[in-house]
Amino acid sequence: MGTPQPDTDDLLKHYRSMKVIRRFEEEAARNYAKGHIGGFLHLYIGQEAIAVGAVDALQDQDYVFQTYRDHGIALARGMSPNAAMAELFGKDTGCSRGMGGSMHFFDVENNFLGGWAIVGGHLAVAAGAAFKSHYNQEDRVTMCFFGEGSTNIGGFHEAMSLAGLWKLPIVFVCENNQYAMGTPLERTSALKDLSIKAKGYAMVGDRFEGHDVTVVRERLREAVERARSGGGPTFVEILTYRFRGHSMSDPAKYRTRTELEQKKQLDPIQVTHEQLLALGVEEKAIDDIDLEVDELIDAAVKFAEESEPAREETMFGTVYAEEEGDA
Amino acid sequence: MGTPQPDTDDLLKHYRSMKVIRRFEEEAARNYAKGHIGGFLHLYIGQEAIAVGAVDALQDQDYVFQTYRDHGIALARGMSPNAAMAELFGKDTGCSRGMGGSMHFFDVENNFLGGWAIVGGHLAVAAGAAFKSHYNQEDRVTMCFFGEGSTNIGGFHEAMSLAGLWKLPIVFVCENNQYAMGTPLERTSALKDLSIKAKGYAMVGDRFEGHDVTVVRERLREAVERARSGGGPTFVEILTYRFRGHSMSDPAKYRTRTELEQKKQLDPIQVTHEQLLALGVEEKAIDDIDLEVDELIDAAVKFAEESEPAREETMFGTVYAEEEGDA
Amino acid sequence: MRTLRYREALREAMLEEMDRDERVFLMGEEVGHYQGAYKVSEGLLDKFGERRVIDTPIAEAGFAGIGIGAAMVGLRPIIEFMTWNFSFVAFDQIISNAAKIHQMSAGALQVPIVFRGPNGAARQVAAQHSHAVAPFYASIPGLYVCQPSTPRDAKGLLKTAIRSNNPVVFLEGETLYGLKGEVPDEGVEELIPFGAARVARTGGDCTIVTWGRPYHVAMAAAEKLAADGIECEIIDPRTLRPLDLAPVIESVRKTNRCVVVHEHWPYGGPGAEIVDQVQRDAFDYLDAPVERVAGLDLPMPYALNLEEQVLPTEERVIDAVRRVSYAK
Amino acid sequence: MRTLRYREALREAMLEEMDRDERVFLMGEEVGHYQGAYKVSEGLLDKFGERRVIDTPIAEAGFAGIGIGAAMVGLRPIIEFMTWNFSFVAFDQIISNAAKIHQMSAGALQVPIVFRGPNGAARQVAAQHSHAVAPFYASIPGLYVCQPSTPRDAKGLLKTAIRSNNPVVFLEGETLYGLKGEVPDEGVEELIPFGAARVARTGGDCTIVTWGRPYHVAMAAAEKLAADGIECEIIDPRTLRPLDLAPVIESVRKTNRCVVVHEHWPYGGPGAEIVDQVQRDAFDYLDAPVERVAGLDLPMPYALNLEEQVLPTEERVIDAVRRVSYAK
Ligand SMILES: Cc1ncc(C[n+]2csc(CCOP(=O)(O)OP(=O)(O)O)c2C)c(N)n1
Ligand SMILES: Cc1ncc(C[n+]2csc(CCOP(=O)(O)OP(=O)(O)O)c2C)c(N)n1
Ligand SMILES: [Mg+2]
Ligand SMILES: [Mg+2]
Repeated sequence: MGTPQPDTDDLLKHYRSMKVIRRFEEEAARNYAKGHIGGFLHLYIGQEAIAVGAVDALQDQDYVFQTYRDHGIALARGMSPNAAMAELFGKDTGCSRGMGGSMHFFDVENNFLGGWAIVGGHLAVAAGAAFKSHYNQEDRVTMCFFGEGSTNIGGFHEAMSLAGLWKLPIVFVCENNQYAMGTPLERTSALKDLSIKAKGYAMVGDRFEGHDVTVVRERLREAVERARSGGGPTFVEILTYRFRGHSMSDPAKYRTRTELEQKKQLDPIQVTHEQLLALGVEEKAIDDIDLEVDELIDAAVKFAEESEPAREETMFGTVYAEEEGDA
Repeated sequence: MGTPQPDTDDLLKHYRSMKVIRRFEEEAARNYAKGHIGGFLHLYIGQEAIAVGAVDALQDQDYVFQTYRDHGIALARGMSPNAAMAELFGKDTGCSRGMGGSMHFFDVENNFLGGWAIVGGHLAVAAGAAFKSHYNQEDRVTMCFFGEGSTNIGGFHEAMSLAGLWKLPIVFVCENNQYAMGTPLERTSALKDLSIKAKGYAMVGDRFEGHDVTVVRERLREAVERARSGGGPTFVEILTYRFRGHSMSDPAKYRTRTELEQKKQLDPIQVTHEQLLALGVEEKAIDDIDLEVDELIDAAVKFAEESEPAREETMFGTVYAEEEGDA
Repeated sequence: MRTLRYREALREAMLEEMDRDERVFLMGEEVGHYQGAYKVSEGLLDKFGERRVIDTPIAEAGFAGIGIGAAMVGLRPIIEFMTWNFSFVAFDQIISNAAKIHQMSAGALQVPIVFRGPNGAARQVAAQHSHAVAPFYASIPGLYVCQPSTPRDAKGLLKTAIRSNNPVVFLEGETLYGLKGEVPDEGVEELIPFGAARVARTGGDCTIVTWGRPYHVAMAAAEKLAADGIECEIIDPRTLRPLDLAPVIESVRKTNRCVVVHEHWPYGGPGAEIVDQVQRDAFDYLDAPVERVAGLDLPMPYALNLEEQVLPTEERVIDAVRRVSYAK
Repeated sequence: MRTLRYREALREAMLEEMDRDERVFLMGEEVGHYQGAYKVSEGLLDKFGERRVIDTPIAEAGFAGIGIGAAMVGLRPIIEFMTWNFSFVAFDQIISNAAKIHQMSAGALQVPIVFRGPNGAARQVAAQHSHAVAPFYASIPGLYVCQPSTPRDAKGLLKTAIRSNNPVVFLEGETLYGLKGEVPDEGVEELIPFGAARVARTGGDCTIVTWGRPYHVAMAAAEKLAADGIECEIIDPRTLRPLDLAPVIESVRKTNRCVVVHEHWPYGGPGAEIVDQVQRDAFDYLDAPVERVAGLDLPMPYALNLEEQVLPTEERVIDAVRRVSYAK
């Protein structure tokens, strides 16, 4: 199929959304180095077009699940940078009130259902959310993201098997950024084209490059509509690349500088920038967006710094949910 | 490919081997009813051509793994009916000295490595035995059997992924007897032709009917030779049917009498019997085999009855293996 | 009161709760068309249909995870493990997801789910099929763990479990399913609260804490001891998390002796936890160390003569009670 | 003696044993080309090559199972879990296979395998990545469980584990890897036997049983208590299965007091098991109930201020010792 033509307004919206993610994570990295953020911090930088394109292919009532590499999708889905940054700082104003940190963002209002840190562990959970839509005959699709390194684990297989068998309204999105921590795909899979795995579950498979946000949106829309119209699940492999290490502690020695530089030629934000100019958008208009986003993120850092630390009451009060008739 | 022509001597050998399994299990069932055997007892009746054909496709040094439905392959591989029956009776003379029972037959001398009762749990273990042949550059193939109901579980996926990635010398044999306990395949898998699953692991797949022992041997021999010659693993789906319930406690109400009767038309022992006659073998020669087998099995029951019960020393003495320098 | 089998009591609990709340559904291997591997769910498919009584492929981690996800967004799944031995392939789903979601989401999400099935030895099913799993699950904060010993407790606790807003591990017993006992009459609703131990027998000489299959072994042993003039007070915690030991402490203040009888392996688990709390909270009242009668510390062998030796016996209970009573 | 980091001590143990026995190999995620997620295996790939230092895909149940199968037929695998949290997806392989094969096969097969990796909290990695897993594995017969607190014990126990003919669960600590300590000089081979507790500090007032990260917390607390005239005797069991409490009982006969300090959740586990045995075997010598200082009974929160509150602190150890000493 030919590459879909972007619409200027959409593209401006997408550009801003990707920029928010990029700037948010650049500041997060800086504050991690400063020691304001602890634990693991997995950056999404380089993959932004996927989260932003995906969100535009979804409706508000749809559910979204992601791995620990969750800042991008959470922000794209509408989480405020304040709540996101405060969570990284371990503050009470964070999206998980300091309980979850970077790996466990939650935003139930925006139907973003986490932030999961066990590889393969959230796929069946996402299928369960889709099962509920099916059980209640709701017009609601679930989209579940995971990395290519997660396709060898049992949790992937069982979720795919059951979703395929029961024709659940779910889209499995495999973000193939070429590496699982330090290990390239060729050392973890005999299969190179992962979308072929769909055949093993009598499921539809798709596969494409993920640097053009409009392409991502259009291709995922097909899968989303298939799920919405009762056509069952789709397994989508999107080829992408992360510009940073696996997490802050990873110097990424396993790849060459040339490989990285070459991949950066397809930086989704750059690509979009050029598309905007080609569509006749003024450089100035883009600069304005950049400025506004910078301020938004600076404010988020300030908000996080000034917020109260996570509270003991939250920790003790969320081990068990209240029962009917409790206190 | 055309059906391979059976050789009379091979076929007589196969007939006897299948007959030993059949008669062994008929007596086991009788003694279970009498209360001489406890726990679970899963009969292989109807599937005998697979075990017998498989063993003839293997060499003595090759390793074999099976599920809890393990009497057939154990006997075909050379376990004495005495040791097998004594195990069912929980006797010290049993192949597992009364520790394992029906589900956990072991016969290390004949390279039969169990007898495993967790669905999907033994596939990776079998791949580990194959890994050792690979590590030590041994001329040794591993064959691992499991049911079609075991293809949805994570253990299947991870063993297939790793064996495919590392090109381990193993043959995965899926005995598709149509049912997982009371559940027919169409209610457990969106995929009908399970051999397609091989594609998801860049592995060779095969699929055929399992009632003709010669066909089974020839088709499995291809897979075994592929593994032996460094061609990597094969996933083989063999279509078969069990004439009894899942286990002794299963009345098998989920299938019709007509379905069962129709399937019995392809009783592998009957099929072989007819092939022998067609090859000009005398009815008398076949009767002689039957008689000899009856005596063998009767003797096995007698042996089991008269053997000493399992010993406390075995139970206490096999929790931990001795260390160098132990007593 | 009526007399019902343990299996029927469980079935009634599910039937009543499914009738009451459409969000409740049952999912597991052979729970529907086969009527349940142990017939606990017999008839439920006919009554509620395939939408709410769902047969699954063999993929415990998968359907446990699906249950957890469905619970997160508002349903109330009952997930049946054909036996608890098969929960081990779903262990990560239970400990990393079910038990954690409420806290990781700072309370924004709840996981009202029940995982149930037969636990422990089931007569000659050998090493891989005879696990008593309470030590694994009772140690995990975020879960509730029930292990009813009688039909009445089975029904009353399962109803409470299904209505709970938290993940519940519900341990039944293949060797208990056929057991008969009194259960409140139809129409009389009984919800047994979590964390409420039950005094099953009163006596002034020795306190016995026990649950599950060994509960019945201990009750029988107590009768024999009574014949010799030793009166045991038997307390069944009914839920292992939360663990209500207040009645045990109170009892020990009277008997000054305590024996804990359980099927699970001796190392750690609820058995050791109970000893830990009793020696701390009744320290000044104990005239003898707290003793335990547990399953032997080894994988379960197949042979019947050996299995009978591995599981707690009346004899071992009697010996322990005599030891703490300094009686011959 | 030399000074080595805990991480280096483990690496030396693997290097020496791989040099000594070609059947030994290391398998796990990122153990080779990446030099280990926590750099424990740094340099091993260069020395032994891809045949013996094997990077795996993310499939813990799969490569744990492959290790078990390889061990059954004569190899001696070291399986690294990037962290023990990820052993939960391989739990069934460890409990149903590794721990059972020797008995199910009536001794015909052995499973000489080591499962190792960092255990417990690793500073702000939150609920799914902070499990202290000893309660799960120490309760399983058929396994050995080691949890070394110092570089010397780490090396000596790992060498013993690799030479063992049985499956060994080896619990390290991400927060211990950088710890420095004395280790025997090169060429001086030290194999530390399983089931041999170590008296780390002598004192006549209170016995403290502790291991892992909290061992160091307890040692520091003991110094502070000594300043106030309370001398603690600190005993590190080093292996949790087998559990050697003879020196503890002996010590309690002298101190008449005991406190158990551990990271794992309070319910059950080695902590409660130790209390159970001490109250039984030292009953007549205890002047106060045995106390425990454990990780709090909840999922680990991310925020540092809260995580510090969840893990055992010097303050909590000091309070417990004072309580059992009836000292203000
Ligand atoms: C079961 C399990 N094993 C190991 C890990 C450690 N781990 C975290 S992320 C990761 C790599 C995942 O790679 P991929 O799936 O490609 O996702 P990406 O990080 O590239 O987005 C690993 C090994 C884990 N979290 N869970
Ligand atoms: C993990 C696990 N779940 C459930 C079971 C219970 N169970 C034993 S056999 C069986 C059916 C297996 O069917 P299939 O794989 O087709 O093999 P077959 O019995 O037909 O030979 C089930 C559900 C088990 N042993 N292990
Ligand atoms: Mg990746
Ligand atoms: Mg089958």
